[in-house]
Amino acid sequence: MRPLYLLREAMTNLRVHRGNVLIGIVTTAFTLVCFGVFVLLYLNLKNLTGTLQGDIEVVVYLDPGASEQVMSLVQKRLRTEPAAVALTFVSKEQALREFAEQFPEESLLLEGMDGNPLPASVVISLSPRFLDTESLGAFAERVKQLPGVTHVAYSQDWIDTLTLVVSYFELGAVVIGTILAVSTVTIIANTIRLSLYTRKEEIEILRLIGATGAFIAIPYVIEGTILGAVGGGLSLAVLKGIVEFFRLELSASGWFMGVEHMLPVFPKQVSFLLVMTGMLLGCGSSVLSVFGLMKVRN
Amino acid sequence: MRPLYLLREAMTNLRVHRGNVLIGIVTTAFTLVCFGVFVLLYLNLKNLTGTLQGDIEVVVYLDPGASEQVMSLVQKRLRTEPAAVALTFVSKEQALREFAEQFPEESLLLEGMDGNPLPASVVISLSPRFLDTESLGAFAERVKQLPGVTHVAYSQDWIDTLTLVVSYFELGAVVIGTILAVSTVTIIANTIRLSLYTRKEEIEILRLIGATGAFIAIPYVIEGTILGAVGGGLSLAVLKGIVEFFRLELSASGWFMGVEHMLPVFPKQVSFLLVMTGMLLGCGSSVLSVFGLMKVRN
Amino acid sequence: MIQLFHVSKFYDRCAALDDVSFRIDKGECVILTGPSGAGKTTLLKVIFGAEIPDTGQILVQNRNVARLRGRAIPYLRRTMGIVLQNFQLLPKKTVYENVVLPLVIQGVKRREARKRVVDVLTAVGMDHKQTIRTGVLSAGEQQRICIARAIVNSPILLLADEPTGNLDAALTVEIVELLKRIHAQGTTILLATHNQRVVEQMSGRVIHLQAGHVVIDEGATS
Amino acid sequence: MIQLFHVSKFYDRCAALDDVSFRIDKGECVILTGPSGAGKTTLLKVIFGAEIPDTGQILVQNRNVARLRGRAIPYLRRTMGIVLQNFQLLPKKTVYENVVLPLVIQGVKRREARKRVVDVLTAVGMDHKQTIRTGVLSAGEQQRICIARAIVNSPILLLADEPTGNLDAALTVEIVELLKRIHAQGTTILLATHNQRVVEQMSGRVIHLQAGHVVIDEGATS
Ligand SMILES: Nc1ncnc2c1ncn2[C@@H]1O[C@H](COP(=O)(O)OP(=O)(O)OP(=O)(O)O)[C@@H](O)[C@H]1O
Ligand SMILES: Nc1ncnc2c1ncn2[C@@H]1O[C@H](COP(=O)(O)OP(=O)(O)OP(=O)(O)O)[C@@H](O)[C@H]1O
Ligand SMILES: [Mg+2]
Ligand SMILES: [Mg+2]
Repeated sequence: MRPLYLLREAMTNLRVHRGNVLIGIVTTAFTLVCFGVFVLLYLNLKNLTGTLQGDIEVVVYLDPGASEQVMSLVQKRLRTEPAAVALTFVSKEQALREFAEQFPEESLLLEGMDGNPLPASVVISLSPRFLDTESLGAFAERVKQLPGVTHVAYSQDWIDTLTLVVSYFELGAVVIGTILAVSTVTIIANTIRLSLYTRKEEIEILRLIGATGAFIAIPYVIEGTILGAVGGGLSLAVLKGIVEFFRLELSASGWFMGVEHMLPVFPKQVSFLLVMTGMLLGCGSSVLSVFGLMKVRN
Repeated sequence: MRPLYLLREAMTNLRVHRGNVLIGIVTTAFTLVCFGVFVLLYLNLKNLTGTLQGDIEVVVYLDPGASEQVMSLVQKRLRTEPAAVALTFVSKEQALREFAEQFPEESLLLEGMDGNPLPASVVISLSPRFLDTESLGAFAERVKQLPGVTHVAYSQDWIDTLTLVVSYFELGAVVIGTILAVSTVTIIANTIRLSLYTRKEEIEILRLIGATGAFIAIPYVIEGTILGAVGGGLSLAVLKGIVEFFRLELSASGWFMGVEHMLPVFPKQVSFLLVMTGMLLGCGSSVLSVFGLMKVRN
Repeated sequence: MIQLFHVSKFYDRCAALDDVSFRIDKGECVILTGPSGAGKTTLLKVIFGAEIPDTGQILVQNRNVARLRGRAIPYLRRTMGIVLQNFQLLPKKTVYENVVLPLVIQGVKRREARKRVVDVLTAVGMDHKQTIRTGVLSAGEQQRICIARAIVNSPILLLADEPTGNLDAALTVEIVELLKRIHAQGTTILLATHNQRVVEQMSGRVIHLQAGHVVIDEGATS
Repeated sequence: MIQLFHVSKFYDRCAALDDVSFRIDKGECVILTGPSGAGKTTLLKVIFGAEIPDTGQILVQNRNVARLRGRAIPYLRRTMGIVLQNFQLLPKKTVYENVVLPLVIQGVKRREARKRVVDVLTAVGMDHKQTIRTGVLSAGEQQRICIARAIVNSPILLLADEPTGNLDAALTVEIVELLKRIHAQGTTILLATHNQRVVEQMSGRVIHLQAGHVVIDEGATS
């Protein structure tokens, strides 16, 4: 009879104190939305910088007089480098075409020339793990030693900038994320605590007639857990809505056609995280509050 | 005697219910911190895109055979364009130097050539107001008609991207900002409401002995306003701390040397906004709550 | 002073007041009796505007309480002293702060207020506990503080609901004597009580309620 | 059953209990009297563990209450029935839900619980209001619900603080008869009251407190 009684008691409390409960749910939901917005911004920006980092390339220029054999040897050696995740060979002819496309202005120049002065090259996509200036320099030095390589080009500036931006961004994420997490916990805990304060007398009366701590606490804890879970679910719905809105907006703009991975994402783990955070915070805060209120001996 | 009494009463309440008051202040502060982090991110990113937008240039190439007179006429006409905020004349010689610097690889080409095949040009910095594709197209068309101009170059792609990113960003700011603002108002109002619920009986007793609505409400409203102001001040301190932290971090990195305006900023208006928001929310919520509690006739 | 015309108050199961009509003139002293649940408290609440009757009209000092706008009620209550069965004190405030409150609300000067508070606290025998929070007082002490608060602003009308329920015989006699003195000074008194001794000692008009009906009205003036 | 050894409880100004020693045997019926603020409520609170005495020891059913760990107190209280002066009812729950609570806490089967609740509600004359929220009941009705809740689990010890303060004479007689029946069934009773009629009618041993001292202990067993 008792477990059932405690559950029914929790349900009754949720109904009787629906004003407080609603306030608790709304606060929990909104707080988690704030936190969720941040987490999603972080994940999506991280996603984006990942894409940008994939764009960084090292170009290895080959001796214009190098034989086919030498060129394939260079490529073979480059493939063994752990920093190189993808290689693309650009022949002299390709280089000329690309130059004409990229710099229509300056391509007039080429018209007056005999033959193709541009060298063949190998374009290397880099693993993000090797993106810092030092390892990149070492890598370039190594590659330069290979026979048939005239020199190695990469945009030092761009890499420095990106490294800095990424580390700036990570630092910001940690600082702001910590503050938001602490805020979330505090706000939800406080709301639940306040909503229990209004029932201090209830607890005193139950103590008077010999109810144990567990008997008093369990309905409140069930109540807090449900409240937190519903709040978490609500925040999930709101955040899903925001992300869907942006996906639609951006799909309609047509800009990201074919680059689907640049659309905002909503990882499954985030859904789980939100509801679990809500539940745990609801449960934890009510445990703390109710035992806090019971500590006074009476 | 009465105004003084009401003020003293508010002070006493703040002291007696310091638990609730502390919860209210912390919640207000943390909520405003969340909102403030967003506002600052927005302002700083906006600042940054502003800087980027300043980097967009239109290059007007001049007829290699144009006389000095024609060239200065073109510049004069360009100066009357509202879209052009700054003009830089690049002579044929400068153009060659810059090409050699920018493309050391391809500059070999130039060595084999007789004379300087590069044209003189005028580089125009654009007002951000004219950055969208249409007005830019119209501007380019107009400039093309000028005597002595061979053609006009600008990076269509880059401008499209930036326009899209900025509008995406503004949209995001509006959506997320609205949600956060609603959250802030809701959370703070709810916290104050909950903390007044615990004093429902107090209000009933005052009603019983003939206290008017104003007499009952004023101390609560003073209390709420102080609570909100202190919460706002606290959030201000936290946010200032975060911004200072990043400024120091970034200054130390040395990367922004000389580009001080790219360091994170903390506009004065934000300080004012935070404290005022806290106060107004504190005041408004207590007014609503206390009159809500008094509505019941007894 | 007070006139009730066919006042009724119904709850889902029962009528707390059922067609109650009577009239209390200025300066009268009326004792309200009746068994538990007869409607005594409800009758008092209807008079000071905490409950609105379902039917009927109530005039208190020529104002129609049932129709009074919410904003006018505080001013009506300032002319009354009210003692309820569940002591309505601010538990975290001291005895002095509780009793002085009606005077603060009416803007009485501090010195004058202090004098009056000390007087009434002495009258109920609680002047030695002025600075104690009322929340920790004994039941009888709280009851006396309520009486003190009700009479501190010399009300025109005193409504008291079982004001001696937690007092011993000696104190009850003292309180009744106090009420008689106040009555002698012109205050109209309506006192609900179970205590037969109080009824005898007050020696006023007795209205006996039973299940919401007035069954006895000794010495009715009309 | 209950033994107090030199129990004192001091507050900043006064002693609520001052060197109180007595012993109540199983099956006794003891009436606690004394003027307002004498320490009656404090004495009861010390016995059921809501207040801890500053000095002295209390044995209740051979357990040292003052030293009892917090977790043991609920189990001690389940053997007692407690009626306080400020009715401690859950105002949003119905009469039935309030009275059945001690049985729910002890895990009594639902059918058995229902029977017992109906019995005690009938005994206090409140069985017709089972489904009404206690918050809206009259003072006397609430007081009777408290008595019903205190006796519903047939306690070994009944502590009652002024249980008839809001009841009329006829109901007081009924409640006293009820308490006498319960006492006859073997329950030890400690009853604090101001009502001289109750003292006479209960006809048990009388302990008279004054300013925290035991001044009379008629029929003390030691
Ligand atoms: N909201 C309500 N719903 C249902 N019944 C109610 C409500 N309010 C009051 N009652 C009933 O109205 C009746 C009259 O209550 P009232 O408090 O006036 O009695 P009383 O004469 O003061 O009794 P007592 O002497 O016990 O104080 C009681 O039976 C009570 O249960
Ligand atoms: N926390 C406290 N601080 C100061 N004094 C207190 C405190 N608690 C109780 N007292 C005082 O202790 C005394 C005894 O109180 P108690 O409630 O035991 O009296 P009582 O005999 O039950 O009186 P009554 O018949 O009026 O109920 C009272 O004078 C009360 O004011
Ligand atoms: Mg009553
Ligand atoms: Mg007492």
